[in-house]
Amino acid sequence: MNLEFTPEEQAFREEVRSFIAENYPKHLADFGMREDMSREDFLAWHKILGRKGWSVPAWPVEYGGTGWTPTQRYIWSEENARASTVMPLPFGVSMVGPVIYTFGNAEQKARHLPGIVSGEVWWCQGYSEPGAGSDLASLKTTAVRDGDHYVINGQKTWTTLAQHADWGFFLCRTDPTAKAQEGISFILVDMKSPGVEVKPIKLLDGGYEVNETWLTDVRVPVENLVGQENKGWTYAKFLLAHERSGIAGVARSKRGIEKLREIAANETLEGAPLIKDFDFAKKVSQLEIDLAALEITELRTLAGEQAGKGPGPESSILKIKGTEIQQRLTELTLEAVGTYSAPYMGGVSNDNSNEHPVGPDYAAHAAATYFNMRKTSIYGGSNEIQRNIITKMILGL
Amino acid sequence: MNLEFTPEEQAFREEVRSFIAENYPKHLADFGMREDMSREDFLAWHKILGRKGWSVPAWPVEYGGTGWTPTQRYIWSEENARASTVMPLPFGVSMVGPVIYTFGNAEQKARHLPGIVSGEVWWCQGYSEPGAGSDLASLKTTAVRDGDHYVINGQKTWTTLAQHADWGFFLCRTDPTAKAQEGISFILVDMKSPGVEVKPIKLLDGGYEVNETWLTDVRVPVENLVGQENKGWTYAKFLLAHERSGIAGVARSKRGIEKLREIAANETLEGAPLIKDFDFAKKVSQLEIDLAALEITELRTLAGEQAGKGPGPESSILKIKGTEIQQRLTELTLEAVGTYSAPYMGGVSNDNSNEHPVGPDYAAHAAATYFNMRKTSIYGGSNEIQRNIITKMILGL
Amino acid sequence: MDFNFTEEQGMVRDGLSRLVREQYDWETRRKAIASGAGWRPEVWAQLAELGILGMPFSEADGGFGGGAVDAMVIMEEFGKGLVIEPFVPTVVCAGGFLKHGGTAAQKEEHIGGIVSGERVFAFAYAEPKGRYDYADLETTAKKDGSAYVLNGHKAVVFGAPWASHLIVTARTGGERRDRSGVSVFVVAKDTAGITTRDYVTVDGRRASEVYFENVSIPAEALIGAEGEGLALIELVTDEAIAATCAEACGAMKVAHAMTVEYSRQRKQFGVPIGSFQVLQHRMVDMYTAYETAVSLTYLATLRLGSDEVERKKAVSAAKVGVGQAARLIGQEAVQIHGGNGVTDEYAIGHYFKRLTIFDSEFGNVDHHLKRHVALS
Amino acid sequence: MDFNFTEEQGMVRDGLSRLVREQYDWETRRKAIASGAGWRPEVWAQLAELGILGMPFSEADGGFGGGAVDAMVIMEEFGKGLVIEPFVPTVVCAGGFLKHGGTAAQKEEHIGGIVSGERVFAFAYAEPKGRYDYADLETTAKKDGSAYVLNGHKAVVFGAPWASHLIVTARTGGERRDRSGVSVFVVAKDTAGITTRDYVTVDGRRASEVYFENVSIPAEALIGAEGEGLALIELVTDEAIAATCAEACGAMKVAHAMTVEYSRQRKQFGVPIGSFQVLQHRMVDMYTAYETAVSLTYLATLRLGSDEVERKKAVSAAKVGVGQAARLIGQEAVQIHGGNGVTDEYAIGHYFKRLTIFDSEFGNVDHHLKRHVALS
Repeated sequence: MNLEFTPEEQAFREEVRSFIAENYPKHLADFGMREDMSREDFLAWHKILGRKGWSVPAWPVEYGGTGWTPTQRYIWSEENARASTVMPLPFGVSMVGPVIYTFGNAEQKARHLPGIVSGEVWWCQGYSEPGAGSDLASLKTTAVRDGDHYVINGQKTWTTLAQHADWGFFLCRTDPTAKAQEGISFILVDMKSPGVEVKPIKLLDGGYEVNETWLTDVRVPVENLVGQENKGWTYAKFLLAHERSGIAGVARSKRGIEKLREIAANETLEGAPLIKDFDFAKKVSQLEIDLAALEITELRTLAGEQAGKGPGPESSILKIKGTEIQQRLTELTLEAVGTYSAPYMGGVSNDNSNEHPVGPDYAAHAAATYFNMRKTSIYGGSNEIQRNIITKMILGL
Repeated sequence: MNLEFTPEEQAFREEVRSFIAENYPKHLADFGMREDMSREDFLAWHKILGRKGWSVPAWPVEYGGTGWTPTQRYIWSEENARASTVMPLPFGVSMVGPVIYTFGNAEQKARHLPGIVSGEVWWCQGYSEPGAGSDLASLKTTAVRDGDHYVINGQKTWTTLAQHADWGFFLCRTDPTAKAQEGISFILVDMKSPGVEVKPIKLLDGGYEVNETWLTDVRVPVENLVGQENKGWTYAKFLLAHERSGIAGVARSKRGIEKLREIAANETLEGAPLIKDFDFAKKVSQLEIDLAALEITELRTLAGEQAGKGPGPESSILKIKGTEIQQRLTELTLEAVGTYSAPYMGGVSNDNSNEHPVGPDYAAHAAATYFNMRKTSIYGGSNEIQRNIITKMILGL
Repeated sequence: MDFNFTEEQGMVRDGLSRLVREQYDWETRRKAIASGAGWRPEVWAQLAELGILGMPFSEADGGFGGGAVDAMVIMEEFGKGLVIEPFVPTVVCAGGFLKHGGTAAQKEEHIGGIVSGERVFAFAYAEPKGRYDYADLETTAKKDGSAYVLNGHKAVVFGAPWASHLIVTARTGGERRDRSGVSVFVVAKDTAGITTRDYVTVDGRRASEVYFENVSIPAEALIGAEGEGLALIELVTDEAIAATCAEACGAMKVAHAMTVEYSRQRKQFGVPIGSFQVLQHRMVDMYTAYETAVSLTYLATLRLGSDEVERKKAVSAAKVGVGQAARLIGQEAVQIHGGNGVTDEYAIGHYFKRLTIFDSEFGNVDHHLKRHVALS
Repeated sequence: MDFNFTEEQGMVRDGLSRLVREQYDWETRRKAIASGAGWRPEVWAQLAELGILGMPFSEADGGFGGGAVDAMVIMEEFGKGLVIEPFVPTVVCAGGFLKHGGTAAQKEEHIGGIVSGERVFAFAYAEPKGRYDYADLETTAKKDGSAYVLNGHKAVVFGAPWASHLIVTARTGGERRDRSGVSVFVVAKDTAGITTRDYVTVDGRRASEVYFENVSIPAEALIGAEGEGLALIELVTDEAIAATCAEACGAMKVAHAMTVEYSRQRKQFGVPIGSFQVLQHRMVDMYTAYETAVSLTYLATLRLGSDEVERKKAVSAAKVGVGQAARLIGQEAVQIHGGNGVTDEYAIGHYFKRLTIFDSEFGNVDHHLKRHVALS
């Protein structure tokens, strides 16, 4: 048991750091959590990584993965967080990609995986429905077989960044007589299909990053069914566990704490830098301690995975603690900026004005980011659902 | 709306303060939360107050009450807390007494109330059973009618200070076929009856203040039934609401914070008094703020009672916040004494040694008191049960 | 001791409650915020008509002789409807400075306009580097003959876009952060040399950055004694804190009720989410926090007339306790609303935003816990 | 990076786990605590036999060449059984001082006895007024020719009633609380002028007040350089903290498991209380706190060999996080056990008591959060 990096790992870190320094688009530097970007901005780094062969590190090598050890992947995350890069979006890379290479057929793999690897194809996720949030399995969208097609009808919601999407993966009910989790299928839908309509939802920070997606008589070829009909719940659960494992966001939160320290060094309290105030500094130290614990917990989980265990219920702990830390970080940032938390300078996502901010730059989105990040304890299986999972799977109650 | 006392109220305070100064037994001065006392010590102040006519202020005047306004009762509590007096125990004064004068018959009133008023008769409470804690209504002790008697069999637990008790009030099942809360009766038992056996329970602080009480073929005259047979649950609920309303313990906690400040002024940190340490002082201030809020909440509730509302579900809030503050107070005291929290100097109740304490006097029972006070969120209807009550009665869920 | 409201206070509450319910519906509020003006002058006129704007002034000054408890009753109702109109800057702050520090001439000049609704004030005290210290001022007022010349930059002046007049704090002497040397002025906003940058705030109000460049004002603009303004500022802001706490209590009450109601309606796993014990107990904790906030707001309000230490301790206690309750209730209300809680469409998010900004007004939880410690 | 235990470490764990399970049952422990001796020398002898007492010493010094991770494995098992025998004072503390600061002669003199179980140590560092500051010493050691003369009073010296020897900190120069002027000595407890008052501690161990009155000790009793002892004390206590955190993790693991099991057995309202969602989520939070504590204990243990700042930060992080977890888990375990949780009969209360006293050992949560801030 040790925390040291081998000389090979240190060399790898150097390689990664140089590659980022030389190749990362200058105009997207230090972008942080802002998302007011064009489709091209979102995909720029993804495409560069795709050409380098580094866009999907965790995938099996045969589909484009890098074959890196968990330690290398850890280094990779750290270096990207250090440079605040705009990372490939998870919908293709961490969600539908693993489902397709694990459960899809050869044709589906050949057709869909390369676009994810290269960053050419933008995916979105059609899981939640207005009446089916935490209780995902109560979804009502139907896919009815009609010859060589499914005809899909229903309404999805919280489809993140669907406004840019080329393809979506949807959970649809294919057997209306089956109970809850049975009778659901996992279907890939071309978002340009007639009958697909995407309407933005304005969020409380003022931005638009999620949508309602309406499907009206959308005809989808049966070959877009992944795995077996009515077995979609299995793939959905697989995907959710995968989604959670990345959700801890340790490296990003580390960078976030650095930024918080910079802000607090610039703000003043009683004539001295805020970060010299013991009361505030203590909160930052507590957050660092919580994050240090989460980092080791994630590394222990990774070590378990390396030893052959899949992402299990431990990932629920990573989700809970990771989002608590992310939210606390935005809360402390809001507190640090004080008076200038009040002016509204546009949302976190694509609604912001181009005006020069009132007050310091770092204050401009502090409140919006705080508001926006409340979502993290709600989405990806709410933190209450995660506690239910731990109750069942770890406590055995 | 105002917080001022009238000249009459200020005069009343002076009267009370003088009376305490002149009449309170010197050897029991500033006794705090310790309970390692003889039966006589427990009853001394009660008997003095009985003679003065002040032992049961909240009772109707016809049974011995004082007819004080809520503000006078508030002043009375404050002055007793200020002097850390050993107040009359609640089992007679706040529990069985109100049940008897509200639901008992004339004979019961005449027989039992005077002994409670004078402090001659010591009562204990037979509610909980080993299998029936929070779920009080699942109790199994039976009282079977046999001529002019009930024959009681069963086991009660957590009977506080029953080792000194003359009489007990017991919940017994008189109709074994009825469901849960029905079929329960409220019966008064002479603790000297054959078949009553009291066994002390050692608590984790090392002391003995509660007991297991075994009832084996105990014959009790039917005239000891209070109210109607099988309606005991109504009286029990009435009693629990009464019990909760006193449980906030505001005046005692105020005095407790004063003592905590004295301790923290005597302890040192980095060469200065601990109370000058901002970190510690902040916790004390937070506790004072919480207590100030509780005090006003209690006064608002009292004002509501004065306006004719009985003690309602609001008393559950007083119970939750009051016990949280009491526990926090013991936690901060433990923290203040630091290193000397470790030596074991006997429990809070009657198990202590007569040795001179290791370390300062105030440290001697800090840990034991902290351990002991964990009970407060468990007894009198656990704080979880109180939250269930608020859910139902206030939120309407 | 007495915890009852007077009959008159009950009538004010009922009247305001009706006004908010009938004329301050959610869609109208939303449109007003999005409009160019950003508020509803017609509501302001109605408040004047109802006597609300004159409530806290003495009858001799043209008001209705109300006190701090009346302001509390009014603000609680405003909080329930998230009313954005500038009662605190105009009536509580400017009104407070005039009442406690104004000369007869200043009262004569301004109070009538406040009571009638014609004069709207903003209180320019915060500065970019001053955080929550009223004495940490870079804005200066230099004596120039019988006049003063103001220079400086005031940050996030709530209600300034709507104001005709400003109350301004500035340093007339001493060093930055000294207790002495702070003075208070009343200034017409259209005085030469004052410029503003106006904007919307995240909780739907309007505010300005206010810049003073060699703004010449007459000696009569000084409120109270020169250089002795800090005690007056502390008194008036303590009154403003008590009022703002009452507003937060109103907002919390509604946020809690909305959440309980949502939990009754919203079904998941075939049952209302309000049937889940975990959410029940969390809503109980929200309720308990709300009751705590109300009690501390009462305490602060009733102690506004006590001696300085008692007053400051009670006010700081309230700002701490209400701030903590506001955070808990805001966050939990959103969480229990789930995805809908983070949308612009649902009202709950707007209560959350108002309750968030509350903490940064007149000093946050940490600031007031420190003040409480210093006074203990 | 590597988070796996070696095969040897696994064997040590299994062996100790068996020893605790088979020979450290609850009734035997209770009797030992109540006995005159207050501990079980025969268990100590077994630990020596198993090589546990020699684990962290180098083979050259007569030990088995283990490291901090081995100590962590050992302490976690001790924590699970609430083992009271003085491994930390003897092996981690005295052993640490000898390893890091002892001369060849001192090692020769003492380590063999520790490894064989014949010599038991206690670490006398705390003082009545010193709180958690190792330099805040009133105990003095004055040079007298080639000897030192000790005077002072050491507070709550854990394990002292069982010890043959003491490690003592004392001031040889400088002012109270100075970093320099602190020295460390090894002393036989039966040296003339040493008296003790022995007592039981609330978590079932034994400790003493130790009084030194003109105790003359030879120059060879000094460990490390005169007046330069503080850095050594900080290193050794950091090691002791990591070990104690591991012990707390073991105790928390059992306390959590006991609570889950109790919630499965205990019925109220006709169902196991473990079926109530509120208790489920609270037991989840206990579990999460436990996992956090384990991770921070790993971090501290693996950073004991890092540079001073890294080491201290990691150790303080662990003492903070483990302390917070210990409080949460201890209190919640008792609460979920209900009335039974506050009795002496149920084991859970004893875990709670141990976890409570943990916080005051080698600096509490506040102390270490301050140290973390100072190093950040």
